[in-house]
Amino acid sequence: MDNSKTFWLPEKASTFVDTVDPAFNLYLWISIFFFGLIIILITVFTVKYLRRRPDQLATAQITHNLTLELSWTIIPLIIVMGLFFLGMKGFLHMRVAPAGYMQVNVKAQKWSWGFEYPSGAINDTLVVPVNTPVKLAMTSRDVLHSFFIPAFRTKADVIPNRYHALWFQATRTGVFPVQCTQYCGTNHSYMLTAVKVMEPEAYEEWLANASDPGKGKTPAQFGEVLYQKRGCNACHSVDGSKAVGPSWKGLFGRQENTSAGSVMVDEAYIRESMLQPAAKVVTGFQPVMPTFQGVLSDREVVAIIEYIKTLK
Amino acid sequence: MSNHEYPGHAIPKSTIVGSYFTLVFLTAIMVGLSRLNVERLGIDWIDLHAIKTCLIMGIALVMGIIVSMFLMGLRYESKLLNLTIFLSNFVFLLIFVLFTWADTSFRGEVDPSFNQKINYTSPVKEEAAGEHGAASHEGAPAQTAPASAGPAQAVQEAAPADVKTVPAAEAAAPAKKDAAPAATKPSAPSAPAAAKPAAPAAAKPAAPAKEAAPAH
Amino acid sequence: MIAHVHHENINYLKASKGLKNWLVTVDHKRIGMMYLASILCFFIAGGTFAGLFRFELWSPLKEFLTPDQYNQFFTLHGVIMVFLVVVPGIPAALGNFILPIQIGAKDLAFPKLNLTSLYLYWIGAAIALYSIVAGHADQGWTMYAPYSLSRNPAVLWMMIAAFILGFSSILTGLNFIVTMHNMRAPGMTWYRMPLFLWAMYATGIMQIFATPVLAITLLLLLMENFFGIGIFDPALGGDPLLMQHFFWFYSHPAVYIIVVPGFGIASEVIACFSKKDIFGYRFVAYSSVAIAIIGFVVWGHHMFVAGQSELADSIFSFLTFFTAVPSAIKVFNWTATLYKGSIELRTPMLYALQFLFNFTIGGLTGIILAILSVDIHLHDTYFVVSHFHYVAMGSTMIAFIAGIHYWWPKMTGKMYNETVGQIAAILVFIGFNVTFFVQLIMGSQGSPRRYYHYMDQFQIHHQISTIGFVILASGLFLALGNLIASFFNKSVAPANPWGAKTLEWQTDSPPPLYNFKETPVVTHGPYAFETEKA
Amino acid sequence: MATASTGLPEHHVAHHFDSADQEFDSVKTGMWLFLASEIMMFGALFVGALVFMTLHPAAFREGAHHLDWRMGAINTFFLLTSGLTMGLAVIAAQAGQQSKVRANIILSLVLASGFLVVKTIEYSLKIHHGTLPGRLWHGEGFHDPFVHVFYGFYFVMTGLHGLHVLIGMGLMIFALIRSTKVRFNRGYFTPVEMVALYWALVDLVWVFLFPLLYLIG
Repeated sequence: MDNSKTFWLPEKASTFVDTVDPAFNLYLWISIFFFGLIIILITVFTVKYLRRRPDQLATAQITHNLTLELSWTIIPLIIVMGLFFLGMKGFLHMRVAPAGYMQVNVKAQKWSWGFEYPSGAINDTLVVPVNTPVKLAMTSRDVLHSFFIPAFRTKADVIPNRYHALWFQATRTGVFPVQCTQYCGTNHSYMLTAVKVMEPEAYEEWLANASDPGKGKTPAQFGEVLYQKRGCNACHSVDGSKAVGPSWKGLFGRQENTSAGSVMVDEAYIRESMLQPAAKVVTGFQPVMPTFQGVLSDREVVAIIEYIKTLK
Repeated sequence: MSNHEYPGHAIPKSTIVGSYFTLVFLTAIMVGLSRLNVERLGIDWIDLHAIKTCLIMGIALVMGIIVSMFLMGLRYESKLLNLTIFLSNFVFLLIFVLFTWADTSFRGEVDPSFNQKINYTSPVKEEAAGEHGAASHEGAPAQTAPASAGPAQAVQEAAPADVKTVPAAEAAAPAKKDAAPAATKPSAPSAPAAAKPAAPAAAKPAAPAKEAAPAH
Repeated sequence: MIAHVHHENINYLKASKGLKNWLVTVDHKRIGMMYLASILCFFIAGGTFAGLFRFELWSPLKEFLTPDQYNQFFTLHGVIMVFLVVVPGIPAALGNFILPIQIGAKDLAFPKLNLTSLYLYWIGAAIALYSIVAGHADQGWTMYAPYSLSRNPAVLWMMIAAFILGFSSILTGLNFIVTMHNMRAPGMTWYRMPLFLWAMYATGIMQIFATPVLAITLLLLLMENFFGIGIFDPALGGDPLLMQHFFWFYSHPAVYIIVVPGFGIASEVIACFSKKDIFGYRFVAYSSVAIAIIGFVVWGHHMFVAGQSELADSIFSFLTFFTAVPSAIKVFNWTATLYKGSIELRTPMLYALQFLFNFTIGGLTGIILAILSVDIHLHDTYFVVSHFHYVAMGSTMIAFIAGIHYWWPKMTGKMYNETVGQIAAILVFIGFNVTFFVQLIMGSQGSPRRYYHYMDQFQIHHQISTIGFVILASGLFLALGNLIASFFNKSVAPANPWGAKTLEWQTDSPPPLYNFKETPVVTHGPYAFETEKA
Repeated sequence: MATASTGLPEHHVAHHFDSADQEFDSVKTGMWLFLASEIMMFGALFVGALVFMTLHPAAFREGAHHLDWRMGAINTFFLLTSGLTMGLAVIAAQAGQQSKVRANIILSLVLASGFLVVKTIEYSLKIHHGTLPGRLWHGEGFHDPFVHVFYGFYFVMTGLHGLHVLIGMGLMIFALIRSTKVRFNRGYFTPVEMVALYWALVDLVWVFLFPLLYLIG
């Protein structure tokens, strides 16, 4: 069946499509009918009863008609009640995950997404097998965000200090954009990622080598992978350009003046800036960096420091 | 009722003084009732504390009616307008509290892990750390910790019940899932189960499963 | 008190001269005119903020605004438009002026309280403007916790401004309800009151019972910011959803405070220009009050995806559908009023028909948002932005402009140029629909709201929308210029230029200080005051 | 009518009202609408407290346990008695006894200031114990992590109520000033009646606030 974009709705890629799209299209036709009815009536009446002579009076002072009034009270009521049950049935189906789902932890923070798999793999895009229900346990590290996949017709707010669940089942492979829809600050519109739906075998193979990202790589290469996967790229550039945070190019060994006096950038300073970012903030930057305490393992901290050293 | 050439109505002095003494008497009963230590009575087949609360609020309601009807003269109004204004207040407030309760006390019916609060800091200093489940401090979120004098006692929460750092092999096969979501639970507003005491998970001495983050 | 000699018949504009007399007046007509001038100024200010980021969105890349500036501008657009233009809008400007005349009273029940509400409005507006200077308020007009808990001074000043503007709104509602209960002309029963007054009554109910909850929400947010009391802040164990409950318990009745006065004006204008009594007077009157009551029980439909319990989602969705019925009754009754009438397409009527067109789309796009499964896809996208612009701008502001044109000769005694007015009306109609209909499509395609950088596929929609904004802005400025120009033409407008049948057209325009030479006695329905068209 | 001993001017009805009765009715309905918005404001706070009570019953109970019910009871007595004296002031105004009106209002002022004195004692005790909301908290011997939120609600609700007691006292002083400027009699006693209505609202809010915060714990 054709999964491409229609005039009103984006591409179809999940089981929710057959819940949302029929309801949307049914309502679309109801509203076209009522809108057409009213606009035709208005134009016909206006044209037919236009005042041609300045003192032309209304041809009839009909001011009420009970059957007409009751009809356009009862009929809309019945229609909307039908719409309610249609909506509620679909809604409960969209909220209750079937048994046997695969769980992924989502961490949202100001302006980047992080995905953690039970096997320990971490990634900045969501990779899922096709035709298997996936449940996301989402939490935020600072403010409200919202995880929205237009192609899957599903969305759920991500609330700090709680786990909010969202489930879906992709019906075809491909890469589908994910957007944050709850306003969360400066780069709210850049807080984008993607859902990559793969065949089950390709997924297993990806999961295997993703579970231990550092395997077979030098610490510096592992640090480079972490720069991408941990969302450091959202705020720190590696080409010297000033972003939300200072650039990492030529950072190591430089003398930086910070909120706590001037400091020589060495391993201890970088480690401290990762675990207590607000301690010594480089002047000219906002203390918005969240802590990575309890998020980065020691091996990862060392890897990132090695990677920064290589950036001359 | 009010004779028409004089505005308003003269509330008789006896009513005012009488309602005053009734109010003082009711206050005395209310305070006395609240001092009654019901645990001592040892009756456990009925929740005496809930009854005591209902009685106290009932007396408060009666006092409210006395103040509004007699002291504020709603009883003597010729037109019902002021009374309807007064009562519609409570209709809107009732709607407000009932629907907010419909949300807060029925959260997590479909997905129980939604009710677990994690990583929040509370300025209330804790003497015995152990008393509250493993309030391990090393996972304390240090993001703009409030500059409260008392050391922020971080309540490190268990990850949602169904995410345990189990060996990778088992990850796909969802072995034991105590938070197995019920089949489409009919959420028709049938009589809600006893209002689940939504005590925070902190009180539940859950076995401290590590955050799903990779091993430290 | 300066002894100014006035007897009943000097019109209110000439009753006393000088800025001081205008600033301390207790005459409802002058207060209404001052409100109208302030509201139109803020409408222009809010519109320019909208224009700035509309041009910025011409391409997904940076045109001339940084992301922070874009966030500040959409916040200011929201706050100014909601709290300073459309919520006080029709009741404060036209309601203050027309209500006492339509019920045959000399003034509102509490003239000094009316002046206090005007000053509270000005103080609140001054603080809101100060918050622009005080820093960058970028939390959106919805001020959701925990983003609004960043102790950003501009945000705190904006909360204090909204707090004060809330009281101005309460006092206006209070004044209207007391006036309508106690000061109607002898013989004017409730069903002999024009429908504009029924709309004012319904708005008054909502203003009195909903606005205090906004005051508490803002108070708790301020306490949360200053002392971190931990009610809303999730980092301290609070519940951001509780803040959304508190906020929307006010803000949904607030959107009905915005749109119900527009219904009142539409009923008046459509009935007058089709030379017919309104069809189904009682149904239209009761539906205004019904909307006011239902407006209090549906606020949860703003939080379907926010993590509300499924039971609450279902209850709110079920009750939200009931708001569709009174709106449908109104639209069908207005259409039926045109039947067998003698329709004259003057400027107010053009705006009223345009209101009918826009409100039909606004209402229909609102009902789809109540369908639970579809709302999960549509929530917080441009579809919602387009829906509430069709209702707040397309219905309320267009009805406000219709009301201004309709009562302009009565208020100022001057007549505006008819053809220029009609051209402006058509421009506004085209501009509005081009701007916002394309946003419906963009929204259902999944483009989130408040986005500075959007996906490339939506560039064409944003460009069409910006072109539409240009047409809309030009139409609005043309209409404003036309009205201001009318001050300079010499001819005095007749007492009843449109042959309208309601009471306010029986006194001469601009009306004398105490509205009528002697208090009129009402012996028949609201639309039966026969005076031949001058 | 009482003899015009006080020699004060009579009140004349405002120009836009037709009769004294219409004026009094309008002012009373206006006052009731204003009281409705006040009740909605306090009601919203009560809803917040009730929702918090159901979310964290243990914290609510622990917090309430540390409140001193004796101070609350004394405050209730103060408010009820000042409500009585305001009622007597209205009756005196209707009887045209200008001096009795002043006496009763002054008595109410004294009782109201008594309420505020007890309230400041209570607040200073809280400050001493350190049980202040949010960031200012440095209380000892508390277990529940949400007990500081209870004190957040406590301070906001009693603080707002205290502010309304102050406003009420300001209105009483306004009524005192009016009693020296215009003669009250059965035909005109509106200022005293409205101030008494406002004060009765302050009583009404305290009657619900006192058990909710102090006694249910």
